[in-house]
Amino acid sequence: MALLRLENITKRFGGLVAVNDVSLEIEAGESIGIVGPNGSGKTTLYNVISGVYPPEQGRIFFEGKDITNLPAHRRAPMGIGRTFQIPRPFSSASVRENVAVGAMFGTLSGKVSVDECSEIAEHYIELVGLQAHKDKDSGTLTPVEKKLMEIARALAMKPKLLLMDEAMAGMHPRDIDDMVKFLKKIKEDEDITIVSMVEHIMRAVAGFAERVMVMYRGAKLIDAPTAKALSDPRVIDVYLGRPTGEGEDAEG
Amino acid sequence: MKINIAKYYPLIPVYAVYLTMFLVGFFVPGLWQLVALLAFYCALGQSWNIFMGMTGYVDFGYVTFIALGTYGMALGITYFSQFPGLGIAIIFIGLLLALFLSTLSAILEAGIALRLRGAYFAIACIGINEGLRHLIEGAKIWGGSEGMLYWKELTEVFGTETAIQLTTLWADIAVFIIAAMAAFINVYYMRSKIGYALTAIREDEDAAKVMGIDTTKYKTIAFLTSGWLGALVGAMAWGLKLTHVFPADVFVIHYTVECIVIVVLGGIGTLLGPLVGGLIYGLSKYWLAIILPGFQLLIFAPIIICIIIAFPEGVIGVVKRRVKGTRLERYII
Amino acid sequence: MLKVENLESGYGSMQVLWQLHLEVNKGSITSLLGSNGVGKTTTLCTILGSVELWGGKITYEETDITHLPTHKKVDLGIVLVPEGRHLFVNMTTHENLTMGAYPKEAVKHMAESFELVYSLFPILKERAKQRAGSLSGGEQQMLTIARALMTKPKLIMFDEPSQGLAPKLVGEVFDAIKKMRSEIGLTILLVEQNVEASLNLSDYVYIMHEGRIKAEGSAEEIKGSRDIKEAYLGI
Amino acid sequence: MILELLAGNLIHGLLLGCVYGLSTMGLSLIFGVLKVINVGHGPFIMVGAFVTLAMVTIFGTAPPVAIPAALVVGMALGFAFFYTVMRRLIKAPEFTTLLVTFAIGILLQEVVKFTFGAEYRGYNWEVGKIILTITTIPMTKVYASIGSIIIALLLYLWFNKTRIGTAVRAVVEDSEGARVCGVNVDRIYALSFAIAIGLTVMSGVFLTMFIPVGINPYMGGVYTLKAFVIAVLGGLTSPYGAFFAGLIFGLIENGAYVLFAQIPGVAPFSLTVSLAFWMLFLLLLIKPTGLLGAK
Repeated sequence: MALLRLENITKRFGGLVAVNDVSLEIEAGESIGIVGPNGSGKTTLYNVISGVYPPEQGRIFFEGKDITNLPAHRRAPMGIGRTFQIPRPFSSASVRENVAVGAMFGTLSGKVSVDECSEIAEHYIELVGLQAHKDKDSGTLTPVEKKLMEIARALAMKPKLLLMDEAMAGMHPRDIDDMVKFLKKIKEDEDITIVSMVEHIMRAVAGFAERVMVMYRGAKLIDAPTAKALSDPRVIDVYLGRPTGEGEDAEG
Repeated sequence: MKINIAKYYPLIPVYAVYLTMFLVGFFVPGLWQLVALLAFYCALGQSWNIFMGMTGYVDFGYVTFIALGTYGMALGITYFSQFPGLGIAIIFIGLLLALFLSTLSAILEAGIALRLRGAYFAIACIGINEGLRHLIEGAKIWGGSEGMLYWKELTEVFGTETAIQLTTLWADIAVFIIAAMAAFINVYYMRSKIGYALTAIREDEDAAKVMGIDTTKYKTIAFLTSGWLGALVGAMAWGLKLTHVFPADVFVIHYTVECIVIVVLGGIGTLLGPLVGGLIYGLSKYWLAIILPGFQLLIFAPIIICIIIAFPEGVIGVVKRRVKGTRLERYII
Repeated sequence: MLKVENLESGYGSMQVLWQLHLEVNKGSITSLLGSNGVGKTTTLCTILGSVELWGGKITYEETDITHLPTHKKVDLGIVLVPEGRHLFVNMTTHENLTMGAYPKEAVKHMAESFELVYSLFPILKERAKQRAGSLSGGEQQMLTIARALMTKPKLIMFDEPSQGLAPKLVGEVFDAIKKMRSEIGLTILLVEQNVEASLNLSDYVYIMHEGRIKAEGSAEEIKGSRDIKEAYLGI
Repeated sequence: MILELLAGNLIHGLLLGCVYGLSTMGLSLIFGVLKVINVGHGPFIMVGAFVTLAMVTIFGTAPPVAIPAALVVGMALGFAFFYTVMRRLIKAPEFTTLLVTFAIGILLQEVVKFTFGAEYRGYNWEVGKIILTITTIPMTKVYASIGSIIIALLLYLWFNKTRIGTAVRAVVEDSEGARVCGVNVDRIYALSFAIAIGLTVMSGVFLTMFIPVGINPYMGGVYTLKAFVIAVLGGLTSPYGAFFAGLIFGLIENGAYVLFAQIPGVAPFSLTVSLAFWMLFLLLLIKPTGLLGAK
C-alpha cells in the first residue's frame, strides 16, 4: 500500500488550471523530488496534499485512507508535515515555542504534555543546529535560520511524510550538500518519507532524490528515476533548456 | 498530573492589586464607587484581552456581549420575580440567561466573523451589534426602545434593604470576582496548548492549520470565553447594579473602544496590562470629570491618539522588555 | 557612477548592513553575490531609499544622494527591478508600462520608450491589452524589467531577476541584461544567486557575507580565486 | 395603493442612494490606499453639514455654495490629520488605526459641539418641487443627487485620465511597485487621504440638501455604520463599487421602510436600520469580498 496516492488531481483558480490531472504514488521510505518552474503548480499540489484547499477533481489517499475532504488540521496529526517556500515562523514566539507547537499538534497530539513538547522541541532544535538561538523570537532569525527552524518544527511533528518546499533555495552549494546529507540521515533515523520540491537547484535534486517528478504548466511531464528524468529530452526542452552538468548544477 | 505552580506566579501581582483595590474601597469611606468603577474597567480589559490579545482579532462589537449580559440579568429578575420562593437563585438564573444570550450571539458571530480577518471582521462585529440593537428597538422585543425597569421586581423579591445591598455592594464585589476569574483563565490559557495554538493562529493562521491546529476550535474557545466573561460583567455591573436596561445605552460602540484603550494602554496580550490600563483609564476619566466636567472627551481624544502613536506597546509591554532576564521576569507577563 | 561608503542599515532594531562599500562604474555590469539573507536585497533597497538608512554616504554622478527620497532618485535615473515583481496585476500591460514612465523626464520620452521596450520584448506588445496578472511568470518578469526601462534610467539595479524562472528562461533574462548594456548603454548593478551566470556576465564582483562586503575583484579574479569561491560562494 | 407608495419611495431612495454612494467613496478610497478603516467616517459627514449650516445661516448663501467650501475644509482636515497622525500609522496594526480614527471622530464631534452647541438645527431652502402622481420631489433632492453624480464622475475621470490619478490606482494595487516607478508614495497617501476626506465632507453638504434638518454634532454615527454596509456591498476597495452600492442601499432602505410600516406594532424606522445590518451579515456570510468587488 502506498503511503500517499494522488489520483487525477485537478485544481483550478478561476480560469487558471493550476494542477492538471496529476497522479502520483509515493511508497513509504522513498525520497522524491518535484521539479518545475514557478507557476508550474508545485506549491498548489503541496497545498492540496496538506489540505489548504480541496481539489476540484481527484482523490487523495494517505495510508490507504481517503483524505480528500479532510481539513488541514486533521491531516497533520495523521503524519503529514511540511515546510514553506517562504518561511512562515510564528514570529512573536521563540524558536523553542515554535518547534514545540509542532510536537504539540503533530502525530503526538494529545499524547504529550506541554512540558514534554518543550523537551522534544529542544531535541530537534539541537539536531538542526539552532541551540544558540532557541530563546530568540523566531521573527529575528535570518532567512536560512528560519528555514532550519521550520525543518525542526516539521520534524517535531514526527511526520510519516515530510513535504519540503524549496528548503535549499538561497543556500551555499556547500551548505546544500550538508543539507542533503542531513536529510538522508533524518530519513533513516526518523523513518520519514521525504518529498522535496525545488525550482532549479539540480545539485540538490540529483544528490537527494531517488525519483523525480517534473511538472510543467500544472501537468506531470515525467515521473522517473532521477538520472533518467533529468536527461529526458522533453524536460530539457521545456524546462532545463540544456542538459544538466553544463553549469546549472553549480547554482547557488 | 503534576501541577506546575510556578506557571501561576504572574497572578501574584495581579491579585495583590485587586486585593488592595478592594480593601481601599471597602475601608476608606467614600471611595467604594470609584473602586467599583475601576474594577469594572479592569474586568472588561481582562475579558476582552483573552480574545484580542491572544488571537489578534479586533472584536469591535464586543459590547454586544456586555449588552446581552445586561439583558440576561434583566430578564431573569423581571420574569422570575413571579416566583419569590426562588430567592437569591433569581440572580443566578439571570447569570445563566446572560451566558445563554451571549452564547447565542457568539455562535452567530463565530459562524461568520471567525472566517474573516482584518477589516471585514471588525465591520462584521459592528454590524451585528447595531443589527441587534435596532432589531430590539424595531421589533419591540423586551420593551423595545423603552427598555426594561425592574427595581420594583427586585424589591418585591428581596425587600428594599437587601435589594439596596445587592445593587450597591454585591454587584460590585461580583465584578471583582469576575475580574479575578478572567485573570486566572488568561494565565491558564497562556500556559496550555490553547495559548500555543492561539499564538500560532495570531502569527500565521494558514501555517497553523497545516501544523495540525484546529483554528476554528481554538478561536471559538477564546471567543466564547471572552464573550462569557463580558456578559457576566454586563449582568452584574449594569444589569444588577442599575436595575434598568435601554438598548440605546448598552449597545454603544464607545464601550468597546474603552476596552481597546484600556488594553492598549496597559499592553496587549499581557496579563497585568488590562489591570494597569483599567486603573490609568478609570482614574483619569474620573479625575477629568471632576476638574473639567463636560470636556472629558475633548481632552481624551487627542490624548488617546498621542499615546497610541507614541506608546503602542503599553505600560506592561515596556516593563516586560525592561525586566527580561531579571528575577522579576516570571512574575510579569 | 554610483559610490556607496560605510552604508549601515536594518529593520527596527535589527542591523543588517555594516560598513558596506560599493562602487559601480559607468557602463559596467557589477554583481553583488552571496547566499540568501546576507543583506543583498537590503543593500539595493537602502540605496534606493525604500529601507531606512542608518549611516553612510551614497554618491551618484558626483552628487550626494544619501538622503534623497526614493522618487527623487528614480527621477535622477536610478531604478530597481524588485524581487517579487510588484506589478500592478489588475492593470493592463500597457498601463503598467505607462506607470513606469511616471517621472516627469520619462513622460516626455514615453513614445520612444514604448518603442524600445516593445522591440526588446515583442511579446509584451501582443499582451498590451491583457491584465498583468494574467501573464505567465516569464512574461511578468519581462514586464517588470520593461517597466523599469520606461523610467528612462541610467543605472538599473536587478534584484534576483532569475528567481523562480525555469532554467531555460533564465538564459533569456540574462541575454536581455547583456543587451541593455550593449545596446542602450545602461549601467547595471546585479544581485543574483545564480553565481556562475553572474560571474560570466559581470565586469566586477562584490561578495557579501553577513551584511558586509567580504571580497571584491574583477569577475576574472574571482573566478580564479579558489579561496573566495570556497569560503563565500561554496563552489 | 401600497405599490404607489413603494414606487414613490423608491424614487426617493434612488436619489438618496446617489448621496449615499458619494458619502462612501471616501471610505473606500482610504481603505484602498492606506488599508485603514476610517471608523471616524461619519463625523466628517457631520462637519460637511455644519459647513453648510454656517454658510447658510452666517453668510446667508445658498447651500450649494457650501460645496467648494466643504471641499476646502475637508482637504485641509485631511492633510492636517494625515501629517499629524495617519502618516505614522501606515504599517501599524489594525487596532491602532481603528482606535485612532475613532478618536479623531470623537475629537471632531466635541470641537463642533463646543463651537456650535449640541442642539438639533436645520435650514430652509425652497427651490420648487416636481409633482408626480405618486410622490412629490423637492428640487433640492434632485440637485443633491445630480451634484453627487457629477462629483463621482469627476473623480472617475481623475482616476483614469490623469497621471496622479493613475498613480493613486497603482498605489492601491502595489505601493512598492509604485515606489520603484518613481511615484512619491507618501505624497499619494496624503493626497488620497485629503481627497477622500474632502469627498466625505462634501457629501455632508449634499446630505443636508436632502434632509435639511437634524444637524447636530452626533449625527455622523449612523452614517459611519451605513457607509460600512455600503462599502462592503461595493467591495471595500473600489470607490465606484461604493457608489453603485450606495444606489442599491438607498433603494432597499426606502423600499423596506414602506413595507415595515405596514406591519402593526413595530417601529419601522429602527427595523429598517436593523435590516441594513442583517444584509451586511448575509453578505459577509455569502461573499465576503463584496458583490461589486474586483474578484
